[in-house]
Amino acid sequence: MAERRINNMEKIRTAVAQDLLSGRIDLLLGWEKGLYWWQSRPLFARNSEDLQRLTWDSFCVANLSGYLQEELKENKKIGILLKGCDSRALNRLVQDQMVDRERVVAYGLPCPGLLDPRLLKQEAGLELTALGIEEGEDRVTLTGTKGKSIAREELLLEKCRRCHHPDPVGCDQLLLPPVGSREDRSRFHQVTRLEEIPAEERFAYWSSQFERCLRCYACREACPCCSCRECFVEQEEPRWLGKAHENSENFIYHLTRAFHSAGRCVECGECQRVCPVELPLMELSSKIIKDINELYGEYQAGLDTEQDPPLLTYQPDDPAAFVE
Amino acid sequence: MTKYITSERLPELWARLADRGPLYLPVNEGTAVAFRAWEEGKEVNLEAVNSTVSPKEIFLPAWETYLKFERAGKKLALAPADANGLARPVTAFGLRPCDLRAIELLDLVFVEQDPPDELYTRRRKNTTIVALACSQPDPFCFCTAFGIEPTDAPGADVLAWKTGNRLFMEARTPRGEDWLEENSRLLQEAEGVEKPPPVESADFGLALEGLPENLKGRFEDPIWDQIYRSCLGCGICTYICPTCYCFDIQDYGHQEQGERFRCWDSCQFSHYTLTAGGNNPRPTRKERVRNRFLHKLQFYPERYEEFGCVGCGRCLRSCPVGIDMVSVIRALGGETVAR
Amino acid sequence: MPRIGVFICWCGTNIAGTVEIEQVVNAARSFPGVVYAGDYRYLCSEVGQKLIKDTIKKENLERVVVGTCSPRMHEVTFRKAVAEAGLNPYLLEVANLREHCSWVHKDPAEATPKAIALVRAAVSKASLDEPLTALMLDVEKRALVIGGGIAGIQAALDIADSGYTVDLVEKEPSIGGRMAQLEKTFPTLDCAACILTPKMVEVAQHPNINLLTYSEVEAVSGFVGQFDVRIRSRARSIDPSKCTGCGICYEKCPAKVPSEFDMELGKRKVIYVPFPQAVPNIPVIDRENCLYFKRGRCRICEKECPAEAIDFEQQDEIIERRYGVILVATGFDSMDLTGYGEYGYGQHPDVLSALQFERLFNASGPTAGQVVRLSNGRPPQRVVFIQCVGSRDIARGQNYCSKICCMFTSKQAILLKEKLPETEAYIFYIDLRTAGKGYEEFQRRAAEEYGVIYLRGSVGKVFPEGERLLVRGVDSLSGRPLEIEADLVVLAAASVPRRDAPELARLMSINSDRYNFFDEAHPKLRPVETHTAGIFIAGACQAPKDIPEAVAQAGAAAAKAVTLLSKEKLQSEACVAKVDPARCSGCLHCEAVCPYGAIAATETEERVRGELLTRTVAEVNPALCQGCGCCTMTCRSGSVTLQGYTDEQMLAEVDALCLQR
Amino acid sequence: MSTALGKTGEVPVNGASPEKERWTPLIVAFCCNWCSYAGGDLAGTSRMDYPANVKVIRMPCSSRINPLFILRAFQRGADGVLVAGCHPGDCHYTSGNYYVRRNLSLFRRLLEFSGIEPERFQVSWISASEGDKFAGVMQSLTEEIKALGPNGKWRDSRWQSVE
Amino acid sequence: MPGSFLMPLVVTVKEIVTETPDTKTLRVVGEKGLPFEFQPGQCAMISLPPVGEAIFSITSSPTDREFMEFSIKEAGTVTRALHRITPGQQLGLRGPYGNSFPVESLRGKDLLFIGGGIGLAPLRSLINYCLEKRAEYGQIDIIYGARSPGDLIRKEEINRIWPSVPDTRVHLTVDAKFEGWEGHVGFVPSYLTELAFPPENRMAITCGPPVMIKFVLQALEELKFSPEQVITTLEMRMKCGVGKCGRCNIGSLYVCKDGPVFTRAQLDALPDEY
Repeated sequence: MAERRINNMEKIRTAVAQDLLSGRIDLLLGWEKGLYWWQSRPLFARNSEDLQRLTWDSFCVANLSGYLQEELKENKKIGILLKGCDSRALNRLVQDQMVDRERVVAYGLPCPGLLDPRLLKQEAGLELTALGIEEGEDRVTLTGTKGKSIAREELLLEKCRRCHHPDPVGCDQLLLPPVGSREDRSRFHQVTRLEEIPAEERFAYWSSQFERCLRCYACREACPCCSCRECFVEQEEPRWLGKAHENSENFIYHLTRAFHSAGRCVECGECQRVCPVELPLMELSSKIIKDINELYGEYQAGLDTEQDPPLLTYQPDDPAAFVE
Repeated sequence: MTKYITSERLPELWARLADRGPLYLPVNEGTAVAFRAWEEGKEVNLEAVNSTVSPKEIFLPAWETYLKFERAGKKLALAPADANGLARPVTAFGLRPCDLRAIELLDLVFVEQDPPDELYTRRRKNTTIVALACSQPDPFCFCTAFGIEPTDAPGADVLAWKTGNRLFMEARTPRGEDWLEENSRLLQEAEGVEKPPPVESADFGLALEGLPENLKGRFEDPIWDQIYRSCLGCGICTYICPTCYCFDIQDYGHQEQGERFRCWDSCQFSHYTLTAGGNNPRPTRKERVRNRFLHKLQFYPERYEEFGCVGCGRCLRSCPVGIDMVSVIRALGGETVAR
Repeated sequence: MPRIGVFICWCGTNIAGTVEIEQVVNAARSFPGVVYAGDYRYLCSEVGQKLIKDTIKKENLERVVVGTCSPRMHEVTFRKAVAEAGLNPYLLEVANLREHCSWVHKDPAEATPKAIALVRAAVSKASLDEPLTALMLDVEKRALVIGGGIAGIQAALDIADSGYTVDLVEKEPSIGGRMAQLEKTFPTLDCAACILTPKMVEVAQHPNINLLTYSEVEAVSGFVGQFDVRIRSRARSIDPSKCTGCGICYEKCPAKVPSEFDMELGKRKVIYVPFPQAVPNIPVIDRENCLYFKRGRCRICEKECPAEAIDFEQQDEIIERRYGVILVATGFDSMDLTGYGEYGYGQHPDVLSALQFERLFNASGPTAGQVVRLSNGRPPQRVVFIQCVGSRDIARGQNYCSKICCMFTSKQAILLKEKLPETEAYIFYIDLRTAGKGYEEFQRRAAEEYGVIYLRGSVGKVFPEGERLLVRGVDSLSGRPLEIEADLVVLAAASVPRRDAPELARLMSINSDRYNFFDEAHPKLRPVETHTAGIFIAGACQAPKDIPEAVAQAGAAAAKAVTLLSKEKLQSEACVAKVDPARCSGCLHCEAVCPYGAIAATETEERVRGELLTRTVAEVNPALCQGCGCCTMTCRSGSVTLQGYTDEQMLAEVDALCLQR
Repeated sequence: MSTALGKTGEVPVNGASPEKERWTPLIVAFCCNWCSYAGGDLAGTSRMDYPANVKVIRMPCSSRINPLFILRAFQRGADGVLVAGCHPGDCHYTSGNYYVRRNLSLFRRLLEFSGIEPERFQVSWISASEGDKFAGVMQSLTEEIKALGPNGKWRDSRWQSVE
Repeated sequence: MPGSFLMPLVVTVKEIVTETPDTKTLRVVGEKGLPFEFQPGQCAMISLPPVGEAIFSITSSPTDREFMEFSIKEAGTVTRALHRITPGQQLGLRGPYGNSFPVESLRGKDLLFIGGGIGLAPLRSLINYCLEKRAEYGQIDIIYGARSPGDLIRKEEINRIWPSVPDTRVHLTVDAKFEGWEGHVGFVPSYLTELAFPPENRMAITCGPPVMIKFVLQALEELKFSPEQVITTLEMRMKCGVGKCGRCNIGSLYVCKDGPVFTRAQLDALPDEY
């Protein structure tokens, strides 16, 4: 397994090195290792030295497509490594005319699902630094002081547990063999559970979540669909929303943010992943996706760029979720 | 005089303290930990090293209203808002030594620097702080790099530490003594001389000596071009940080009535320095990231002769793109070779 | 806060009977920005309006709020009044104290606080009002009529007679349309050509009409008063200035193809005029079928033409012209019946569509006016007409009634009887619809005088039996199955929109119904207008209709067009959407939903780190925008807002209404 | 003021109280100018009767709505919100309400998902000729919301109304 | 009183002067005349709830005891609201904030004021202060420019009052030619170079849009003014006014508290981020 990973790494590096060093691309967006083995962070590679730091492992979680808009102001052509979810984000950005696809070389990385450091820490406690992991096909073994083997699925990030499209779509090049679609996974499990509880409890649930919100807007900044130049949150004229962390203001922020992603959300789950206080933000966008599917037909943003986004079209005999 | 309480009896202590006034302590929220007002059913976590969000909001709430207004025709009436949560004494329990140091740093701004900030000062004066010595550092801790002793908290009213099943407590200030006295019914005297067990240092091998001076001429250092790149421009680092204190002032209400409040703000937000005329001295993430780190490592030391960072490690854990104090200090060259 | 004046109307006792006016006035005085509050018995009266105007001047008012009847009633009146006092008319807000308050709430204790709340909301909104100006648009004094059938002809003549220049565009080589194909018209049995041809000639000779046959509209942009249209005038391969219309060319032409004009029953030459009375009487060469164009050899017509008018090198001409109005009269098609295999259409030569059958009567038609069976050239003994083929057929065709079939079938039966009195005529119908002047009488004549047999029922199948056709159906009155042997079967095919109607609708941003008939702006009150200002519709492109209706509609549309053309300037909607380019990220979702095509991408420049970059943003064309605000719903960042109903104003109204419980 | 540390500014909660009998809900109705607002006018012209707690905001088309207007109304103390427009197919601007139907269907479900009673936010198609429907909708909306009681969930704890 | 330094006084707008199409001057009074004492160059926070607060330099001289003046250019939310008020409106006011012009060290010197557009507002406080104590200061020259003649503020003073004071000269310029404008045409920095005042015993005090200041500082350097002879006043976004809310820092200094008045020498030691 470890060997395969090294082989994979070489394959990836060789492929992108060719393009970067030949000048086909000016910049490669990838990942490098962070402080610890369970942290990988974005890498902006411009030369072969930078490429030495390039990494692809189970912690390369950041969706890099969000950087394209800014970086394209400074670079002519950019190469970008994309997991399944990331590739849908790129497609979505292209569809919203935020990114000129011609100026992007998309390298697809079929993704086996990434591991959640928070869960690893729960397993290992403060000893995490002393640990390592060995990844098998379906299992992950903690090495070092603990010798525990855990099913990979159990250690996945929440967003990966419900991912249906681990293989990138619409890329110029797939750098690794596809892992196959995972449509057997349940995407709306949590949403259904919440739908079923009484309204009062549901409100209490969301209240207890939203009142913890720091209003750091990381969910928004990390979201590849949030491409407004000035979010409604910041606007002074009109002032849609105040800055007080009042509960109703927090509700409005989160519901509106989710609603603004209606028809756009590519389910990359970055909103939830980056949230420092671990708000279950994916459930909001999942709810909207579920409703779109139920009412107006299956739509998965970023898969088919030719398909009309559900809120930009209609059928005269559309159903309504209210008594007409 | 050292006193202690056994773990089983802690809930009794919480109930008693909460009876006296708001009691803030670290509780579990999912896998996150935050300082919350204690109430029955909250899951207190005294093991966690460094709550996800810092306890600064006990003194600098995320938002607080300070005046009310009314308008009729052309008339305007202003009145101070009732100060909230200050009627009864507050206990802040379980702050780690680094958090304590952070509060001392906030004091420099809000109490020492003229004019003192009444809102902050009143909360500070009204609160008894029981610090909790660390027994094991988190992978992200690097407080010793800033000279903080993980087993001591000079600024606290009471220092507590855990040894086995016992939570020892020792007063550090007269207020701490009073506090211990008030709760003596629940506490037992320690038999011998008890001290917090030593803890290994955590500093990531950082050498900070001379760093502020070193940074002086490096405002335009090209390294900043690399450091900021992956920044999302969110406010996580500033909001979880124990020493970040920026705030904004905003009005709420209608033409006829309403109130004015202040709330946290973040130097990472694009609108933070944007003037009404459209000028923005820190127009991109680059300037904003640079300002934040230089504020902690150069500007704060220049103004207050202390580093503006306490090595709590929260940004190392929570930054979603790996821009953290240790990485930045390393990038700036502040690392010893020895380690 | 701007200086706001509030005027509360008693409306006699209509408002004052339920709402305590004094309380409302007093409350209004305390609202921020209000410098004057007063009331009057009838604010809409001359005296009431004068009060407003005088107070605006005296109090130096910058905004006006009136608490009166519904704004749908008198908003225009009061806007005019404030404008006369020198204020921009859009600095007025109306609180609806009558229809929405005093008339629906009987208890003054309830109505009065509500009136106060409504006035408060109007004041809040008014304080954010900005002056708006409608654009004054130039009107190009030229009309475009698309379609040269009877509707288009009539409309073109009417507009031209009013003194405006008209370009009449017809796709075919000649104008005349469907009516030119008809032998006679119901219920008068006039000869169609006799009444149509003079009009066609009039068009050709009218000094204000510029006839563009063999031409099609390719692109339309712009807006009412200033439509920019690109027209392709296809090469006729004949120099019209030389052609004398002598007809030698098509006499000599060796190649023949099925004639469209004769519904493919007969043949025409490859160089041809569609029918003898064609206007203009100038042939065209059908280049697709011309031997010279296909194989490079022939050029007989060129050799034979005494006027040397043949020009094989002629190119399509592109005409780009600006028009003030466009009138669409593209007519209808007879439904393609290949889907109706059970009637044997397309399989048996004696099964004809009604329009094909019509051509048999015509002296210049495929049979030179002989009504015969095409299978053997002999006159039919019995003809069975089947109605509602395609029409009213929910399963396969068009749900609607084609409206003209009952009448033209009766007409054809009468023509048949006149020509071949011995021949039997059977008509299968579902319902007989004869509403129209003289129509019922006409149908009765067919039955009673001519002995046409009407059978209420439907036909299940038509199939050959020996030399004849067996028509198998049901008499729905008696419920008995029926079998009739026939020599000819005539199918009353549904009238459907022209095949290219959807494309044309798209070009012009006008709406169509589910069948692709063009939609009128309002089914009752704006029957000849479309949703796009300045574009009108007439004739069967809107829905199936008979000739008098088409002509009447054409006259109405022409009148509307002339009204528009006669204006010096046109005032556009003032409350239109507006994009803040600094905020707009250019996702163009607004463009996707705009019903008027009023939003388009444009480039804006911005300085990024000292470099000037261009980026795409949305832009509203205020001349096209009708002010619905649909775009605002799609815009997450509020970059596009609707003037007169800005986001700030809407929020202010919400706040104000909620302030008072 | 409230932070995650401690809640203050308690909001009224649902439930029976002596006040409740006298209490009338505040309902904000966003009506399109061409159909629903005109329907309201017709209700007036026909002297129909409906509760005075319904207050109408006029918009050119129901598609001028922004979910944030609805949220704002709740935040500022509205107990119910209605959006009313032309019947699908009859939109004065041809297609606005078709988009509204999709938009607000999803939004309504999201609101319900967040724990708000779905009765509090409704959408209705009311034509200019349906004065009776206008009055009927206002009547039934008021009754439904009266049965639910005041909306405390969404109200900003700082918002104060005047009498 | 909780948060007293954030607590504004209620003041009343006595008079509003429309200076240019986008600039108005508000004259405000407190309950007993001047709302508070201040020094030339200091700022105050004006608020009109529920729109919010914004900081403005005080345009009037402390020697003016009748009212306090603020010249306000319409730019953002607050200024837009302040442009919509009418006399008699009450506002919130707190201050004074920041340091002030060093009136003591300017004493006995020739003064060269260089202002652009609304940048005259803070300078005017000092100009009137010096003119009030005319004998204490040397020659006074005021270079003032705007985009167009219509954009020049305080027309009465610049055209009539100031030039009539002994040893005081006003040099007006506009960016481009305009009909009816017979004065100098050109940007402020180039006019400054043209006028070429010698630096001896002279202090230059400048305020204007950032890009103007940049070129004025350059021009002054070319005219051999030392960094200590050049004083400018900066504009940043501010909220608290007392160096706590964070946003107006340049390096370790806070413009609201340590500024807004800086000498060129002080600025040179700071990061270029204003």
